[in-house]
Amino acid sequence: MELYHVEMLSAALFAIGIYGVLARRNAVMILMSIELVLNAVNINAVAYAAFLDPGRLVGQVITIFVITVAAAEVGLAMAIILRLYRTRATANVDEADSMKW
Amino acid sequence: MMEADVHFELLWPEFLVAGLAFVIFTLDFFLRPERKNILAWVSVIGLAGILAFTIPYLLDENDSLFNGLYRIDDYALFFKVLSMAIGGVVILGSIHYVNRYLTHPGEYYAILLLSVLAMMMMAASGELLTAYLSLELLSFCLYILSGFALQNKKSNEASIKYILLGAFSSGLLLYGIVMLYGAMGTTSFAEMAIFLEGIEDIDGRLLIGLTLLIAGLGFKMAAVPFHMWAPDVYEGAPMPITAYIAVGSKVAAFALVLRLFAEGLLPAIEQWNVLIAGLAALTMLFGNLVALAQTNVKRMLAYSSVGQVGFLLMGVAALSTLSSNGLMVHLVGYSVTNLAVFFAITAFYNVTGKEEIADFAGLASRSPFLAAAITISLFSLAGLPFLAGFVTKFYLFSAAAAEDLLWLAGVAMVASLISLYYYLKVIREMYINPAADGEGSTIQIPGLLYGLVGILVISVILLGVYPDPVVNMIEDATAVILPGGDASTLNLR
Amino acid sequence: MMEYAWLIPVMPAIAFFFLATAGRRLPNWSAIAATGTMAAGFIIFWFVLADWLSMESLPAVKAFGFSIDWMKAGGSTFTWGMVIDPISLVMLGLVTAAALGIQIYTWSYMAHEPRFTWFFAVHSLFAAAMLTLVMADNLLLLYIAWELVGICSYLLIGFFYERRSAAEAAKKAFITTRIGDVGLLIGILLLFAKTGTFELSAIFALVENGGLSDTVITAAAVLFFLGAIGKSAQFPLHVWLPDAMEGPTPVSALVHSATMVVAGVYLVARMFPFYEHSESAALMVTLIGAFTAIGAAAIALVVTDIKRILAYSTLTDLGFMMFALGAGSVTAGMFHLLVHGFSKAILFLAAGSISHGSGQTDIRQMGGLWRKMPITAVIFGIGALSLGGIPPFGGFFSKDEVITAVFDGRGLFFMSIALLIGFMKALYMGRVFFAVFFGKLKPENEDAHESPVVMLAPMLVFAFLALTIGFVALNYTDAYQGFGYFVFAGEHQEAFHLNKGIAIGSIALAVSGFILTWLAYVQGSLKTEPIIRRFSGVHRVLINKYYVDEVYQWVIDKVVLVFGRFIAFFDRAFINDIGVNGTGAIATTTGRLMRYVQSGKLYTYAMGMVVGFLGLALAWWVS
Amino acid sequence: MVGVVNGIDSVLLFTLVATPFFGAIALAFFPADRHVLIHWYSRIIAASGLAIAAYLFITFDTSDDLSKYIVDFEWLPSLGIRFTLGLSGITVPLVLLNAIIFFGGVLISWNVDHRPKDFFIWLMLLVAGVYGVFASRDLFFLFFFYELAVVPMYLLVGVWGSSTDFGTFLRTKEYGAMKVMLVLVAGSVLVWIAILAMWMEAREITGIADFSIAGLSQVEFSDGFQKLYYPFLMIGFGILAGLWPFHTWSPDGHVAAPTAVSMLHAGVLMKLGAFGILAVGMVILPVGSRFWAPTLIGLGTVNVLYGAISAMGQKDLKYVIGYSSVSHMGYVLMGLGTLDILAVDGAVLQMFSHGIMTALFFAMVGVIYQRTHSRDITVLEGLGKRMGITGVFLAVAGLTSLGLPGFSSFVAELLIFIGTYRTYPILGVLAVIGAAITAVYILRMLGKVFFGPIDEDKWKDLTDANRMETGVAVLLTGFLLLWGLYPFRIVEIIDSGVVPIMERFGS
Repeated sequence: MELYHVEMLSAALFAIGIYGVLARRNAVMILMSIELVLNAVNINAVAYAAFLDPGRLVGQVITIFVITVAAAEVGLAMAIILRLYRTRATANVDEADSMKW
Repeated sequence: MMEADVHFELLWPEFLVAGLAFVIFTLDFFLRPERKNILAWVSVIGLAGILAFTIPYLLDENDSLFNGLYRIDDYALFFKVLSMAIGGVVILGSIHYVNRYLTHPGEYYAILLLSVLAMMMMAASGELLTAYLSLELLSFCLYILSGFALQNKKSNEASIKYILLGAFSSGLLLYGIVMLYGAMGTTSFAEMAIFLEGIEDIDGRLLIGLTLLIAGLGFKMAAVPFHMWAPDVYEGAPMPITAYIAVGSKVAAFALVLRLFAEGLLPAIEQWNVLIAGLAALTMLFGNLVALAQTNVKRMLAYSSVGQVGFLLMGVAALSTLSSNGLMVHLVGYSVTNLAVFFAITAFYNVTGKEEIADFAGLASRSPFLAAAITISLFSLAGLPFLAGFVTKFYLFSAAAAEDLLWLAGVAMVASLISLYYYLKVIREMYINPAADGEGSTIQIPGLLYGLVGILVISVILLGVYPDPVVNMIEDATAVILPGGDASTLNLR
Repeated sequence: MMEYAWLIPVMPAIAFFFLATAGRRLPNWSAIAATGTMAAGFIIFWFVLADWLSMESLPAVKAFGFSIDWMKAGGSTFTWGMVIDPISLVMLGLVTAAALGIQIYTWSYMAHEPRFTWFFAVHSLFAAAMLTLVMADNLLLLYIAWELVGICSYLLIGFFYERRSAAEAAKKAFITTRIGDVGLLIGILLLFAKTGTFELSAIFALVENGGLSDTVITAAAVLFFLGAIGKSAQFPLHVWLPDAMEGPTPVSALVHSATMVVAGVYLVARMFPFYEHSESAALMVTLIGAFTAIGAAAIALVVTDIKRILAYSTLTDLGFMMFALGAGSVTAGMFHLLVHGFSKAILFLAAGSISHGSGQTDIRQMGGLWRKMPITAVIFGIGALSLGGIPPFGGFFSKDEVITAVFDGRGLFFMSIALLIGFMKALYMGRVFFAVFFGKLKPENEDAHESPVVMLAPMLVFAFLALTIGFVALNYTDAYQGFGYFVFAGEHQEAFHLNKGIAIGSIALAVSGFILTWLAYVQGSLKTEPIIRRFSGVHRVLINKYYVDEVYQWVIDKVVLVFGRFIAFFDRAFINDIGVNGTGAIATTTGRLMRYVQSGKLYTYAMGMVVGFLGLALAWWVS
Repeated sequence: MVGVVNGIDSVLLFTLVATPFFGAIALAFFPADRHVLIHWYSRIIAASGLAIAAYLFITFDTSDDLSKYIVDFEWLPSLGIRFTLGLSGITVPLVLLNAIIFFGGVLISWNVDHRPKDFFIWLMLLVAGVYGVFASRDLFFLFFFYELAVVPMYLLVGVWGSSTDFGTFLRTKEYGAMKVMLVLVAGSVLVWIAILAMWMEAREITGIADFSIAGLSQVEFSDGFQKLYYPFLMIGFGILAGLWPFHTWSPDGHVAAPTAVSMLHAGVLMKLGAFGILAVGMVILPVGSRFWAPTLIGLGTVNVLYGAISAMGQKDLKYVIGYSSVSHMGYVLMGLGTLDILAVDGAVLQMFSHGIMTALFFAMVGVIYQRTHSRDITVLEGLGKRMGITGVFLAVAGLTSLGLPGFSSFVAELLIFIGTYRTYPILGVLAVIGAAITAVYILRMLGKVFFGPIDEDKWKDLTDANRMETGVAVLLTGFLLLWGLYPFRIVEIIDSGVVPIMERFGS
């Protein structure tokens, strides 16, 4: 298994995530897609750490931080999405377009 | 392989701000609702105290903790001071608004303080992951604050757009960081510089990494085309928070960007300066042109600050001692001016609850002070003399010209000419058009806002009349991140 | 006394500033102030003349002048200077005398005018400017005075500005002369560019010793003559003078017959060296002079308004003078100028007293008035006979001088033209004279009356002058050997010489002219109607002044003003609304279109970011 | 701030610039309803300025070196910006001009009763800016004051101006104000670009960051650079000078502006442009200005003829005068374009005398408009009977503008004609013809408005100019006559300022 295999994998994941963000309308699904992007990051980080500079833990540290931050982010996002649901009775972000132009 | 002796005592300011935030959280429990203003005063006084402590404590201190992760130097100090000042001003300006429109003041002020902490860290971080973390901290605070008007649909919409896009952008940013890590095997600015010194051409990883980095930071700075969240968030967020986002997050973002590009990416400047220049031109033109078509004053200011970002990016594109001075000078002038105009508008909004440009008709007779304040600040934003904007723009554009970016400076001048047009439309409403029927009543401004706006306007004028002290401070700050040229080698007579 | 000559113009100037500032408060003083200063100037003139005549070695002294620095710029100095020489002395005499007399006349003529003071103020200013003009020793000062007399004539013609016609006439006069002045100014600029000085003496020196190329000399001569055409109302810029009769009669007498309109003639005489050295320019002067004279005389034969008849006769005489100058005789020109000045002055003044006494201006409404106003009749008669060229009146001498000069300078053909002009002069003078004073008195003129003494006195003086002035042509002492000798300060003798044949011929023509008109308008045996009917076409053309005015009017209305309006429209509609506003519109429209990128939908924003990132990467990759 | 102040004269110069500025700030603290107080205060400020300017003018020693007028402070070292004031033979008359017109404008504004406080504050700021531009010896501050002079125009026109409906088209005061402001700032953008370019180039050549005119004029800019950047200055300043085809802001601005502002606008503001071309462009970029001189003089000729002809086509008094200023500024530009010393002298003198003349024009038009509420020359007729004084002074202005000897414009135009004819004979002829066209529209205007029968019952209670307005008119007329009859002194002063500039062109 070469580095670029992993890179391809993460790139694919990254792309899928972006696609999800662009294609999905439901806030939760968008959040999920963002999670995909973050996981692509994690994979890359670990891979680079393992392949390029073994011995240092930078990649792993990055991964851990990303996971933590992502968790917090999801929590916060969920809370706000709840507010959206409260005020608009929907989680569809397209209906939240009162501000434009 | 960390050194054993880490000078944690140098982090006192950060600790104190964080502590202050938690003090507010706890104090919130023990106060009856009508006494909540105490929280604001406590945090302001606390910030002032920390400010007073920090300046002498860290002045000319030059150290880097966790081998280069976290910097303590005049540059960081400058932005720490600036962030705390901005935070204090915003808190002061918020008081009446909070009482009138918002709930949960405790969280409000505490989170504000945390965001100040985040800003301080962003300016100080010397490594990508640290930068990312502090950036996320700031973002989280802003996500919450922008949605703080719970019952307000717009506020909520703003925060949902903000957080989703913010998360997305941080995804991009992270991917970029990791690519860079993969390409250079490091995430610290200093080592990146050393690496870039070594190579003659950049490979795909590096390219994608840098692009994603620029994209992610572009989102924070609200540079076109990563700016699209800005107008909606500005419009939806509570007025003081709009001011805070417009000023604070930009200051922090540029603090980070400037340090990153100066300490990390300077060796590859030929690679990216054209891109940044293009981004800058695009940003300033788009922002100002679209602002022409706005009818909501907050939205108009949002686009105008997007345009301002274009000016600031110019300083990055022409990165040199002179231009980073210019960037920071303009950043300061921009912050002061924007705070002035936003809180003048806040005062207006507190009374009338209106924020369309047309609603400002006849303000000159309803409240001469507000009208004058808004006029002066807008003229300053447009870069007219005797006001901060004139000097700072002149400085920034001169710097760009000095780095052979005269064409960009020309574009910037045209852009600020366009901006003058829509600023004048507001001034026309206030001075020339009479107030709509039944709205001729004079506007009473609370003494606090009166004083705050007054002080801000005065400092706008002072900055415009005699900027030399500020410029000197900034030169010291720049000397740290760009040791290449200090004022003496700048060929000054 | 001669070093005080500069006081002559300064005197009326003082009067002007006094009246213009303090005049409103003490109106009674206006007449005294104006006339007093004028009289002072007149007296000074006589002393100066005496000095001049008493100077030994007269031939050596060409001119007596002095000057003051006016401004220094870019290394060159501009001076104001005065010069006394024969030509300026002649003009000084004419102007001071005429101005003085006419001001006295005006006392009663304008007595009931509300703007009495204003009249005297402008009158004094005019006198000052005219005197400066004739004494100027450099082109700059000459041009300044030239413009000032122009504006004075504008103000005086427009004196009754409540009358639309007067206002229009004033405007017409000023603008028409201004067109000529363009030529004059360009001529001055040309000379300054070539010689670097305005000094006449210096320029003449260069002309004499060939310091200027012939083309320059000719160009300058022609340009100066353009100025003269405007001021002296030569064809094609003659149209303003007849209209100028809208002004008060004293103004017509002084400004538009005796003095200002001859400024052009004076200019040509003054710049004579140029015409000596440029045959083509001189020929141009001759032709235009002759052409104007004949054309105007023909009109004078048919129009019926007394002042207009006089106006056209003025045109004729001006043309006549130019004719003489073009033929190369300054003497004749200046002499006729002098004589014509007084004769025409009394004609106008008399005409004024006629309309003052009878209220008529159309000669068809007059007739037999000599019973009512005999003195006026006598005076008018003197003037008419003088300009008609009947000996021994002054006009005879000058006319004869001119014809002789033309014969010497231009030969037989032009002389015959001159004779023809002389004959026509006699015809229209006779016509107006007989038609007004003889024949039967019309009933409506029963209560016509003679004018008061204040008006008659100056007329009588002028009449005496007109009667006698011809004799100054003759040779009396060694100091004064005739007018020609005087004018040329004895440089080359041009004493008065009577060419018998020409004299007899011209006398015969003049007398026959008067006899014909006597037959037509008094004795009645010669009927004019059949002639008019016979040449009705010609008559109509003449009555309508060859339609020149109509053509000009059409050009102004349909070309100049329309063009102006078009440019004004173009400026607003294109340069402003499209050029300036368009730019703003483009900016606002672009903004209005671009804002729709901001759809409000989340995914658009995300897409924006992705596109931006890809675009950056692509751009970077390409670069 | 390390700096130098050389003696009493420089102190006076500084005071001159500072008086209206601090005067405005002080006025901000006046009670807004004490109109009489405010008016008298402003008059005193203006009068003191006039006194100082007159003193500087009279005592100006053309032989002496000018260092005694220098005020110099370090302001922003890191860019090499210094606050430097100074005088020269060119600026002294213009400073005096500004003082005169400011004084006249304040007096003529006796009838401003709508928010007079704000009005005079902005007016003083405008005047302060103009003083500053004339006095500044440092490009940054020249630009600084230049913008300062432009800014107040917006509110002065927008708030105290008047909208006019011309039937086929409408000119609102908002439109006029917005246009004046934007066009002038657009011009200043070009100037700004040129200033930065020169600064940058000089910094690379000499290694010294320096905005001072004196310093930059010593720099040997390459020919290519000069030819490239002189147009920025020429057009940028030219816009303010009403250079064709960027002139339309001026007539529309006049139509909208109140009297005093029109006086300052045409009297002084437009002069800033020509002054900039002369004192910045020609001084710092001689090669460029020589290269572009034919263009400048060509455009100037277009100004002269185009302005005059379109003035013929106007119905509104202010449009007539507005376009006549376009035409007269054309003479100034021509004079500058010839690079002939006489013509440049004439151009500066023309700036002065046109300033006074057009101020007189607008003052009298303001009188008429205030009395009759009309500026339409097809409506007004025969006013001379009721408004004799006004008529006389309007005629004085008119005769001055058609170049009648005895008034200062004649001297100026004569010099310009001479210089132009010496260098470009054809254009010289065109210029003279332009003066003739001027006569046409001026006399047309005077004839229509003041001559002819008056509509007795319509203008029954029409009053003439009052003491105040007459005083202003007399003041202005006095200067026109003074320099017209005996220009020796002012020409001497101007010459002393122009000669050193011309020496750079070796003429």
